[in-house]
Amino acid sequence: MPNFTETSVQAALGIAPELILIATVCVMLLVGPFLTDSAGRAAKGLSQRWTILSLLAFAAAGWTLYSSQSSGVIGPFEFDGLSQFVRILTLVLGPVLAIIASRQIDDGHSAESHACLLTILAGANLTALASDLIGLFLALELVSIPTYIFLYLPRRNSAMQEAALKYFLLSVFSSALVLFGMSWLYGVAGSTNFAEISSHLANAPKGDQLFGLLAMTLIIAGLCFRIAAVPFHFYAPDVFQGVTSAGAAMLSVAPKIVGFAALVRLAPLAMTGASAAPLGNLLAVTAIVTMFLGNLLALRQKNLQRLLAYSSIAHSGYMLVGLAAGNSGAVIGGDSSLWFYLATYGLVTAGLFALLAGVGGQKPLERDSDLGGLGQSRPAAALLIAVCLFSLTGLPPTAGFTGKLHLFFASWASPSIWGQWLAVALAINSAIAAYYYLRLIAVMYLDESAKVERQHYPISEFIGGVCAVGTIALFISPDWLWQLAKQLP
Amino acid sequence: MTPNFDPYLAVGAVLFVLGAIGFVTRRNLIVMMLSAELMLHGVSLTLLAFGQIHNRMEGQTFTVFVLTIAACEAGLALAIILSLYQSKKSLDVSLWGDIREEDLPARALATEEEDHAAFEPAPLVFPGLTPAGRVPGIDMDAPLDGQLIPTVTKNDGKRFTYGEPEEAELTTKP
Amino acid sequence: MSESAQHLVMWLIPGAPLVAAIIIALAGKGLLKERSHWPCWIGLALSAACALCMWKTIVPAGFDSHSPAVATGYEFLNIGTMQVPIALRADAISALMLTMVTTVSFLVSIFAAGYMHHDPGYPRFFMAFSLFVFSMCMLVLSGNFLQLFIFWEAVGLCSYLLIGFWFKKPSAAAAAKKAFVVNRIGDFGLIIGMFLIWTTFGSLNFDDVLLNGAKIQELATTSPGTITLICSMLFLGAMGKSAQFPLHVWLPDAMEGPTPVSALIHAATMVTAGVYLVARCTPLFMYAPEVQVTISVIGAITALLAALIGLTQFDLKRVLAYSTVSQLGYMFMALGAGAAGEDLMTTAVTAGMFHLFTHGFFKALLFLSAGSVMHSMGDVIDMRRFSGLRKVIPITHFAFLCGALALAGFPLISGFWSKDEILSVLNKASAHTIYGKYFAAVFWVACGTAFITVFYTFRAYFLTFWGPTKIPAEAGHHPHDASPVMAWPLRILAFASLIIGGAVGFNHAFADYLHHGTGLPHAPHGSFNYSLMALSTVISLAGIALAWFCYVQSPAIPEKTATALAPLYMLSQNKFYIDEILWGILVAPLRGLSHLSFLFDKYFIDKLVDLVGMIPRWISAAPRWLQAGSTPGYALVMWGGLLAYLVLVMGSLR
Amino acid sequence: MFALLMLLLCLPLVTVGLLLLLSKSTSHGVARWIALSGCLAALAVSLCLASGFYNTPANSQVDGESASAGPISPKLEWRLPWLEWGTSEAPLQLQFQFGLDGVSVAMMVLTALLSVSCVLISWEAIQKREAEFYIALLLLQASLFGVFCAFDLVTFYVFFEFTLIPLFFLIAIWGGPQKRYAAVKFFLYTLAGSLITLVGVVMLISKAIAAGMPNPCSLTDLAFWIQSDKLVLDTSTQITLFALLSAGFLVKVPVFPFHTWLPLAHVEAPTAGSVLLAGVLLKLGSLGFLRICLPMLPEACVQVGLPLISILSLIGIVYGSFCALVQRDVKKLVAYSSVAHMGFCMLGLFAFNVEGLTGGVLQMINHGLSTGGLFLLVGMIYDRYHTRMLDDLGGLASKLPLIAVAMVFISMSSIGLPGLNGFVGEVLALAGMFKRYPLYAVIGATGVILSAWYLLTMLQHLLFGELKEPHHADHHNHAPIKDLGIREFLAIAPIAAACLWIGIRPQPLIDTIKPDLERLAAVYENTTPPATVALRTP
Repeated sequence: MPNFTETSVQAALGIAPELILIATVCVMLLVGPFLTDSAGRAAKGLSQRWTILSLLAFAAAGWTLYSSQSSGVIGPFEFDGLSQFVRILTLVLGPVLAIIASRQIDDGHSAESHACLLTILAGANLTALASDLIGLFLALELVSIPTYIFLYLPRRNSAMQEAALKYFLLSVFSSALVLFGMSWLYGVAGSTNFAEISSHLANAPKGDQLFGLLAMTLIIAGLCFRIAAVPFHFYAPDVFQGVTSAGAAMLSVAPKIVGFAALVRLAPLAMTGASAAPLGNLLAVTAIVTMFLGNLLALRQKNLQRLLAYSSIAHSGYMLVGLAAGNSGAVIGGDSSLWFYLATYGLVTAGLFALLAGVGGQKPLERDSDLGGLGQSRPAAALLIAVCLFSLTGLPPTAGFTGKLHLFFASWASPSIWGQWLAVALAINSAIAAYYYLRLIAVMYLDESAKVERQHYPISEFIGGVCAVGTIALFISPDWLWQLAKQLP
Repeated sequence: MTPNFDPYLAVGAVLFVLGAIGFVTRRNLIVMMLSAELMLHGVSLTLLAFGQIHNRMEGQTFTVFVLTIAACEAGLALAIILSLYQSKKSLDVSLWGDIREEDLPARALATEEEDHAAFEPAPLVFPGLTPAGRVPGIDMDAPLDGQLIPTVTKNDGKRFTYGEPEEAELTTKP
Repeated sequence: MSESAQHLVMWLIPGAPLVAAIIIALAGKGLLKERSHWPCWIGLALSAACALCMWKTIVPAGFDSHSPAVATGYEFLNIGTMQVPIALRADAISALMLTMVTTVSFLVSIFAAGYMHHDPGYPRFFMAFSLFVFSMCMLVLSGNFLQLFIFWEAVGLCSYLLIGFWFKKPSAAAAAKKAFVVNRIGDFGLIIGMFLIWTTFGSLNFDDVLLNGAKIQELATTSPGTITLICSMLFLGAMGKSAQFPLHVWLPDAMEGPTPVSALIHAATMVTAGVYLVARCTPLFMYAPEVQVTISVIGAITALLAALIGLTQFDLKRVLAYSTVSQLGYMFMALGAGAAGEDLMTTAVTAGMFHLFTHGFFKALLFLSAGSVMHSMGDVIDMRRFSGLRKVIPITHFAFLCGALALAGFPLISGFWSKDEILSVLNKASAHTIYGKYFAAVFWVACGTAFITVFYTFRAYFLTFWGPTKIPAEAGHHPHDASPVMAWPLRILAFASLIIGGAVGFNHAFADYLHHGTGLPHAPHGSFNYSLMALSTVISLAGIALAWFCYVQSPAIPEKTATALAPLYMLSQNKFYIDEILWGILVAPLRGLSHLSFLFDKYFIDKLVDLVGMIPRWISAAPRWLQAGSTPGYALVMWGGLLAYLVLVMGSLR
Repeated sequence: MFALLMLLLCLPLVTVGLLLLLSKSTSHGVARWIALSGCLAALAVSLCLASGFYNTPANSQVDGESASAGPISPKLEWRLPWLEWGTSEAPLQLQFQFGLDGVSVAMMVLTALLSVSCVLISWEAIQKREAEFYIALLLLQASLFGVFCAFDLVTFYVFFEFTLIPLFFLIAIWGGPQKRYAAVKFFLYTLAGSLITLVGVVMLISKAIAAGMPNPCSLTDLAFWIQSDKLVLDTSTQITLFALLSAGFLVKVPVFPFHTWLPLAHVEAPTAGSVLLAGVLLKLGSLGFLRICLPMLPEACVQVGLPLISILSLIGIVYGSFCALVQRDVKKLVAYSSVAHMGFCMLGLFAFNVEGLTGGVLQMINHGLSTGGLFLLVGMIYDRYHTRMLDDLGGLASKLPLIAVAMVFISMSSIGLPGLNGFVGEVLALAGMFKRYPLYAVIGATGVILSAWYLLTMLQHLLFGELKEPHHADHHNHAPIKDLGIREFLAIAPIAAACLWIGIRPQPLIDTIKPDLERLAAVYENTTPPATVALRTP
């Protein structure tokens, strides 16, 4: 057994990318307040500079990740396919989010905002890295707490405040659910280490298994809040509507990564023996209900971000299909397809929000009618937005199609009784979803221009465009991503 | 002899449930926050009890972290609540329900108005000494820096028109 | 004749008109204009010459070996068991038919050059005309059912184009459509018959089907239904093309086309294709006596009905049109007589084909004469508006008289011979034990019809050419007789009408030639039945006399009769209301059904689709109420959700 | 050859790229020249491809046991790895598989030909957002090329779906007054159908994976495995698969109760959109049946497909004709006639014998030519009079003789007049069905009468009789109404020529598609409908 120092060093080396991010955060938080002019106001252009620093941090983290060779369980961290995948995902999506945020946050709050963003992403990585309950809990909170700040900081109007408040209160509530579940899991298993919990639960007496099951239900319920699954999704539409597009982009990507990372880590712990079926049912039912509710309610939305919130709920439902399908199915593992889907979804959504933010400029797009005439006034941006929307619909030739295809295969081949019904529900929902995505496209191309002079954010549009093109590229050659996702289970 | 830890667990669970109930039923932001804390403490108690049952330190460790996090959240919460209070001059959570599905009827306002009175803090009355020199101004509405913030000071109870902020509502303070 | 020369000659028969049609189509508007008839004339002349050559040398060369003359073409379809070449195949039946077709076409084309002069669609006319001759030749020369069907429809197309030649006239456009659609009903039958033949015999070649006597006989014993069905379907096709009751309605309307067209297509050639088809398929029909009886009976009904309608028509062309329908009925009567015995088969076919042959000449003549009348009367065709024209347009008068005599079966003139053969074969058929009674009835109908035919033909003749000279205003002051280019075809056809029947009928030359046709059993010559000849002589003379009496001697009689028999007169005048009845029982219900279908489509199916599309929106109304914006409310629902989770998990534990 | 094929697939995309680059900066009207040259180039390449295809001896590319004997074996095929699902021990790969067989070559040439006409007909008609219009058109062309040469389920599905997007834009932006409703309905309806198909695709591939196929989405391999009993699908599975797979195809064809999007889409679409929609897109449905359902699911096809689809097709033939008969809008009339004509196509395919299959495929091509041509002509009339209503128009033959000639010609081809293309397809389709189920063919043949009825009625009202023009036609701001111009002539003439050529000399075309269809028909050789007999002897 390696001694404590050695383990610490190794663990620190292992999580070097996250440490880099956190170190950058420290720099930002410490230096930020001092970069003021004589009147005490933030220097002009600070936001851009912090963005560049963030990007550098992501680059550095990426580089360290690329060169790190940690594997296996080191201390409280588990370096495996899942964590690797999540870290790559966050480090790819991070810059996109940072760029979206760069123009949406005033100079005065830019340091804190970027710091929060970096923390959130580091937290997301740590969630995936966690190998015991405490680490997991801390990582989750490392995501949650900066999220509150990130959402609250811009507070341009009372809607933003309201959104932040709602997210905050309900998030605390859901954290409590997760914690209570964790405490019981600990109580049943006598350990906070995942491996130990798993091995204990597998051999535990029936009563213990029952308690483990209940604890896991609580945890799943709490995590469902993160991924915005029904019936814990209520915050999502209101919060998305209130916050900036940077906030919405972050909310639609980061908590999903976190939530699914935690779910993928935790759910299998209790899915042994008699507990497997109830949890499978739970996930499957949640998946179906989430899909349907998200899509149905999205049909009626006029507010863009609210619509995308429901869309994000629906997509959570799709991803839950992967989780519910499980890994024992066949060639196409549920988790792998889930992560593949999540990656494509993250790319597309981030790209979409970047484009919307870029097109909207200083006057953010709110109603769907704000998109009117975009096909003529901004043809390139409109085309890219359309690509993203088609990808969300799941039409070829976009990565959205590939992702959905994997989910179909995973669910169809799943041994669960729900498998094929999940696939059918997925198909029905894709059809329903097509309607509202198509409506947005129709608005862009068919409606008259909204006649509002807008200043654009080219950099945001650019990164969105990169994402949109990326979805097509990912469709054409998805294999590398799939190989990454395949190593997950 | 192993002590019976069931009461601890029960109390933990009760605390948790009570917190949850409070969270749902109370409308004062601070009380809601406290309810959430109560839930966390229920958890802490449970963790501690289990730690004792299993005779392992993880429970205690976990509790320490939970408390830390709770403290963090409390600090953050109070900051946010304070800021919110500045906007509405009220702590009623139901004032923050303007974002919802479109076309749904506005929430019932009659009872709310009554409730307001209870939560409305009494005006601060300082002792009547005339201070020397300038009063250290605590401008409640002062922005943190020169950005745009809403200075809506009263809520007339009507639907908040989200989306098209009127110019009049926004003032830039130097 | 060397084989390649033979092929060339055979291919020239349809080829020359086709080339003419293509030339006119390409160059007609720009280059040829008023000279558009030349390619047509040359093509048709060449075609006629080659047809005569074929008739005279090529086809008889194969008589001994019982092999038809064949000119290979190209592979049209070759897929699975559907192997269809486009090739030419001529036997006696085709040769005889072609001779008539090409000669008459050629003559009509000459006439048409005069008749159509100054028409703005001059090139178009000759293009379609040449195309028609091409199609007709291909039809007659085809060696398989599919090729026959192809050109069967192609002649229909040409007929459509030519009926609708003056397309600005709404009646012409409507008539063209009617002709096509009614013909399609027949074609429907033909195509089904064709499929049946294909599935039964595994081939569509005439030689494989019609000469495969063993297979036909086997079929007749094992599944007589099949063969009956095949024959009925083929006959349905023939009914459409040859305007048999109740599908005859298109033919009178087809008179909207230019008169040469009526003469050629709707009297002499195309409409006889049905007769040709039935004659061609005699080996099949032999084993479906019920169908043959039906053919006879329908022929009789058609003949009688058309003759009765012809009695009261005042439109000269329509009289002739009904006469055509009636004569086609005659031919079918004869063809059906084969039911009365195998030995009668060949005689019956001969009779039918013989009548087809002679009818082609004299009916073309009659139509051309009518056209000539029309031409000089300034396109007036109503017989009430002119009379006494025999001095005004003597050539036309002479021609018409020849045609009328031939049609009336005046002794020793062509119609006499052919009609006599028909009566004779029907008479023989009445002796048959089973079907005799039908044929007896048909025979008497034939006699009656013959009489009516004579009467209305001469009614038309007398009304037009006798009586006081009356000329409509449209004709101008000096109505002129046919110009030479119109007159010569009339003269030639008149001559042909007078002698052709006798020339080939008197010495059984026609029958001798026809016997070599594919699959026709050899039968001894029938000798002339002199009593029947006497009967038909009496009929024709009596008819002429009655017509003379009614329309020349005492012109008041017809009117009196008409008023006396007003209902019957109206019935005949209005064509027995068959058009209206068909409209009522067929067209109107189908149109109504169409409207219903569309309403069903618009208001049911489409609305159903929209309804399905609306379902998600409706459903989505419900859960919105949960999303009311209140944070504690959300927390409460989350609690509820948690409880639901627990219930679900606990519930599925058991 | 592969380079040529890829060139054909990429050429429209290259043209799109050029349009994106050039059209913005330069003056009005450049876009159409670019598009025209792109389409002409595509036509040239497709012809090269066709000639190359002819000159390739059969079975020139057979690797190992790969399906040379299966019901689907394209003459040329290329496989590009897409997704590696398996492990090194159990290889499992999804591939993009492109191939060429007779049907695909024929359909690709048809697509290229119609595209040229589409550009020509849109020359003047499209004034707004010109470049974008041609971009959409070319994207549609590219996807159509793709779908015809796709020989694996995923590639097929991908292109099949993608066609929706450009066509949606074509209808939605350049369409008529109800364009939004029409476009959305078209999109959602067909998408909903094809999503069910996707479930079927997933199910089929899953079965193939379970059976251990190394490349489970390859159509050729699937057909071969099923044929050689390596992959056994029992009857109930087959029926489920058939129901799922056919859903999207039924909508696309469209077969009777699923057709209501079609008239709407046609009426609202711009002429070019209608031409491609009717000419090529509808064929994707029948192609789906031909490529997927028929070879993979013989038992289901015989037991369920034959009775169900044949009857629906028959209803479609009769009902579509009836609906067409009462239309006052010419475009709608032609649209309903498509329902009827595609009924013939389906009837032929579901005869399962080589005659019927050939007829069905020919009908696909013929319907593309004749209905495409009709839509072109209707578009020309619409360009002149801005109405398509039979009540407003009449006797046009005297004013527009050449258009009238073309219209009569193409209508005759659509009616199925022998000597023109329509006949060959119809007669073979009916003959095939007659061999299988005589009664169906008899009912189907009534469509021959009805099609003559409604189309000739249309001609009678539109072209013949007294000249009747809408009032505003001769008013000031309209150019005088002219007959067929050179550009329009060039648009319609190749189609008419193709109609005539196929009508007179169909055998070369039949020879092109025959080998493929013979192999397919061999699957059904010993079936008697409705078969309770086992299709394969163990």
